[in-house]
Amino acid sequence: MNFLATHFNYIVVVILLMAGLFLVFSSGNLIKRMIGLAMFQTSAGLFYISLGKVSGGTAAIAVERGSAEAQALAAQVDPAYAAQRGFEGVIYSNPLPHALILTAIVVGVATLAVGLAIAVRIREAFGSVETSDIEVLSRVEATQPGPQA
Amino acid sequence: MLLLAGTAGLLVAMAMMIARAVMGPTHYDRILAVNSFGTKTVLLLAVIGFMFGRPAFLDIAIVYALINFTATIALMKFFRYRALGQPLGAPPGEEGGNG
Amino acid sequence: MIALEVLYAAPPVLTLHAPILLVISPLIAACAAALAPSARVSWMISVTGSIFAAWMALALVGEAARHGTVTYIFGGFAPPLGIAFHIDGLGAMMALLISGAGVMAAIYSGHSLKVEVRAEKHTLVQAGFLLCQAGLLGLVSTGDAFNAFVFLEVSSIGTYALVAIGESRDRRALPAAFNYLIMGTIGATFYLIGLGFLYAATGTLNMADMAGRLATLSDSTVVQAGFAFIVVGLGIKAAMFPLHGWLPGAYAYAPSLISIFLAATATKASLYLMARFIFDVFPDGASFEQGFIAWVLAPLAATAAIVCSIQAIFEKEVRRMLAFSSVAQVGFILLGLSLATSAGFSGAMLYLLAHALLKMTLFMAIGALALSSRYRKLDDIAGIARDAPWSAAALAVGAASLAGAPLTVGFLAKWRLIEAALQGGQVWIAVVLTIASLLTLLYVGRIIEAVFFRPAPAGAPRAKEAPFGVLAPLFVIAGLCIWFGIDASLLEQLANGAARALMGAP
Amino acid sequence: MADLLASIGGGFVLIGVALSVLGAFGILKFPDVYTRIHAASITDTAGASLVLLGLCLIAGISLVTLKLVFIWMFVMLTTPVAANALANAAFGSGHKPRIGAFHIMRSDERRQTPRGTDAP
Amino acid sequence: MITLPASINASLMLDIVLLVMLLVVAGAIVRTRSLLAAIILFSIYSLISAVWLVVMDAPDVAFTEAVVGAGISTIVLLGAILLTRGETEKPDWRKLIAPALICASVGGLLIYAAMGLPELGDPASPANAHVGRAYLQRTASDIGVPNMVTAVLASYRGLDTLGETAVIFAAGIGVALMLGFGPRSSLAPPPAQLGDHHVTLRVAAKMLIPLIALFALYVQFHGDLGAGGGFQAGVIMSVAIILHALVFGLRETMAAIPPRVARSIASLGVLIYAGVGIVCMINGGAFLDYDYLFPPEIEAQIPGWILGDDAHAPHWGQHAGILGIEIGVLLTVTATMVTVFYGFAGRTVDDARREARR
Repeated sequence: MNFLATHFNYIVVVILLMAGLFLVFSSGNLIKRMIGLAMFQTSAGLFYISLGKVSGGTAAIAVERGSAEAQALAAQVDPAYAAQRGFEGVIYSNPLPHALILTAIVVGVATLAVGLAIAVRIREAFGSVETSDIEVLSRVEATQPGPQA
Repeated sequence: MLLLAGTAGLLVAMAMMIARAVMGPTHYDRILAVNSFGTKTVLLLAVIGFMFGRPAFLDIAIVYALINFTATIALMKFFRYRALGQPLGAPPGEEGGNG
Repeated sequence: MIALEVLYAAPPVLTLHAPILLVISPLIAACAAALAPSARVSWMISVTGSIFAAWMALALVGEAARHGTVTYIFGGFAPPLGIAFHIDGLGAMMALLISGAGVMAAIYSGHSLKVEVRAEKHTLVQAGFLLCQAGLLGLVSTGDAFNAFVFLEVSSIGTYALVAIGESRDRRALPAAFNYLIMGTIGATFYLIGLGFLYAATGTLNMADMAGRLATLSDSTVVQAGFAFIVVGLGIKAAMFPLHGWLPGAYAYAPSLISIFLAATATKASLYLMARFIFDVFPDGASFEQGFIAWVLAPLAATAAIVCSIQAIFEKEVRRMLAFSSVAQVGFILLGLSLATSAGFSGAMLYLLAHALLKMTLFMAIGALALSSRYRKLDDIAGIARDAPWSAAALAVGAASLAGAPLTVGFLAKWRLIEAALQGGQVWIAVVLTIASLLTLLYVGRIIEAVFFRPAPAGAPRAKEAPFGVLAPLFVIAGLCIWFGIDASLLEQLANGAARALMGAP
Repeated sequence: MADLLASIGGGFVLIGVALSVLGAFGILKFPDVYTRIHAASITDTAGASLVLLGLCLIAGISLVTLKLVFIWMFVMLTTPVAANALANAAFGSGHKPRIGAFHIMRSDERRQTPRGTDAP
Repeated sequence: MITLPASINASLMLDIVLLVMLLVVAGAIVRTRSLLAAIILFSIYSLISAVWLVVMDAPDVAFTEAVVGAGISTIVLLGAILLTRGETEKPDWRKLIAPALICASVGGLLIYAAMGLPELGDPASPANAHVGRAYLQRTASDIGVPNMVTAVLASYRGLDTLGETAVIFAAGIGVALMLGFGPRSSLAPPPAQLGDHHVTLRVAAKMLIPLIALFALYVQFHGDLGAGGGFQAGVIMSVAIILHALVFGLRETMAAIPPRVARSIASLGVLIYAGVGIVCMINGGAFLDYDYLFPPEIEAQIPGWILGDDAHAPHWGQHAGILGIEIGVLLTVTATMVTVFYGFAGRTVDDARREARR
């Protein structure tokens, strides 16, 4: 049970990842598969962000030392916890995963755009975005003699 | 404590919106749900910013309020005209946009 | 060797910045090509950018041979804080391979694109091609695992669309590209997840730093999961045997500029990264890694070498046949790597280079034959040697090389691999290699037979010989296939340098 | 003083949230899309206004207040417009309201109606 | 008294509730057969993750997720289903077994491995202790910008961001190659119907578009102080342009920003980014080493007060460098998103038929 409490984020992220992957593998519709893929990629980002969270921390945007805001933020932290961990003043979460996932999200939207563009062309060329139809039509194509110039 | 209660209330409202979006039954219900969900998200982001002592996060709420509008227009055009590229009709006498 | 020293020479200022110039010269050329006013200009930009990158790669090969590892730190922040390029013998070899293939494909595209793609799209095609090149070059240079992911995606995203524009000749290019996109993205995301686990265990993204920290962590389930996901992710990208489903379509229907370049480089770059992780980043003695090599990697590679060769034999479409052959050949390379000995590495690297050369020859020759007749199947090119003797001759060189005929680079590479397997005491690997080579002979024989010994189908229009702009790069590469078959000292030098780098020797 | 303002602000936030929850309840329970739009748009604007007003009181006068005012402006601008567009789209595509004494004109009648007049 | 003493627990509560919501929505996406419902639910999915990201102290990522997930992704997906039509077929349950088994086993492996991860929020975990902490400690002295995510993104790992810009550029090229050529339909205004004049929308859009663009600039130049940056600003800017196209018609927008110009701007952005790096190289530093952005004799001339106080003087190069590359990112992202929208919105099913016949 303790594991469930401390690793809840990771378990949920894994389930979300698998939901996305399942959609990619199981769906016959190209658009639906792209949605699954986007979900899969987004969820991988959630995993990184979970890694970078620091208890009692705040976003890694520095507040001026000694300002009222800094004091208010430092006051939110449980003093016993801060003393035990050797923290002083404002605690920040880890900025590195955030920077990485920003990049990954951008990659995700790029993939989505290109994938959907290809799906649209598939619809135009084959008249369908269902994998089963496309497979049938491709097989027909493979048996035809090649066009000569 | 008040803000925490506010957060909880907003979460409840968001959960109801999710239920509506999942249940449908028509697409208009879903769009309504997502639009209203968006407004509640904006509020939640604002309240969370205050609760955590970082009101600077309001930028995200602003941007979402703006983008929510665009997405809703896109959805609306989707239903009404089945195309995104056409201009929305101008009232009689105004020629702009009819190109 | 004096000749080599001359080749490696570059002004000191360029040598100093060679690692980054290698990557950004195609990148900048890509932007310039997209801005270019005409197809012709974009082609010239593409060739210039590729040649410059190849020059930098040569300079790096020289530097790596002299100093072991070339390190280039970005932004003035030493790793692990910042990103650094670490280019050793292996990286330099890969960079030379990629940029060399880029130059040849770029020159070749001057004519082939005109036939295959509508003129208004040429500037963008060249831009996408250059971006792909920049991504692959970055991938083999970088010493940062996340940066490698970014470069992997730079090279992939453009490629998906470039494969898809093969639709103008065969609409099956579209589903093939879509499939490639789905599998490629899943592979990349698996890599990302695996990297997340490694980051959770080590707190760093720099490969060298990570390797140092992993040395004491090999028991951790987190590290093992990271290993599994990275290997599967890169295995998809490298078309490792059960994960290769996307490859035949992607290679077969793409415009020839792309299929030439991809066949020579794309899977190999992912293979490179996988080898880096297996042999450099993860601790060498770890039991999970050795178990993986002995019980997963080697058997799968052997299955690939045999099964995909058989698939190639029964394939009717020429390019698909060559694509299946590529999967089988990836199996060969992986078998060499799985020996985990110095001779095995060097044999695998030699094979990798040889395969890149001969596959380029084959795809270029097939592309040249296809310029005048839009065929798909083997039957369509029957007797084409009569109409297009030069292209057919080059095709024969590539095919002979693939089959491992003596005096070609393919023979030497296969010989080295088998030798290494016997040395390493893995007789079964040598047996598998031999059987797969015999199978290769069968499908290569089918191509040769159709092109040279079968009469053209009655009533078929006569094909035309490809123009000089296409034949020139084709013959350069075909010539290299033979030259290195006779005197492979240059290739061996590269491969040995790469193997040394993988073994961890300075 | 600041504490008092903050408490009042918190109260406003709570009232606003309560309105939002009510609206959400309406969206969940009302019978058709028009009544749901009705529930949503009114409570959303009113609830949002109250919450943002409350937050303004908590924040005092600063850049943050300005941002809150901006959010309020955007919400006031977008929510009703979006609701209007949505109802328009639903009506145009032939969804009939389920309650009330509406007589939906058939499409041929609709064309004869002069432009710019409101729907009956 | 308003701020919570136990805000750690508040964030944990929010974390759990939001994750459960994500699970519910993900399940609904998997189950639904209507594509449109899936798209709407997906936009809710990214909204929830945006809120969750704020709770997880990642406002920059939340910002990106909000603009991408709720804005661009939704619009692009809508454009795609307009051009493809159709709902998904009812899947044969036998075909679901293999994917379910694969996913279950991979998921099981992942959960098993995740048991070995340090617990959530552990400040001493390797991920947070090694490089991550070094950034927290050194950003102020190395870079001198308050937003450490921007510091990591633009300076420490500037090469990643160059790659990211190249990825976006590549996506623009890809979509343009797929959808950007070929005939375009006349895109005439729809037949006039009752209540179809949309005065409200046109007026609201006229007010909003400049505001959105202005806000994009704010996000752009505020990026090293608060959440935001070139990418987010670029997407917001493109949303302004897309809104224009949605309300006033694609043809009007294309007249203002022709597709070719959009593509050129995209490559210009990458060039600006790479150019900043090269300038650093020419002045004797490494690629993207902003400390060398200005030759020392020029840097000595720059008074510290420009950046507020003298303490910032040594970071002049860093500030200028980050500003420069962010402008490059802004241009590329805006132009690419507009190109993508042009690609999807500029096509109709009729065009497709014509192209297929040709």
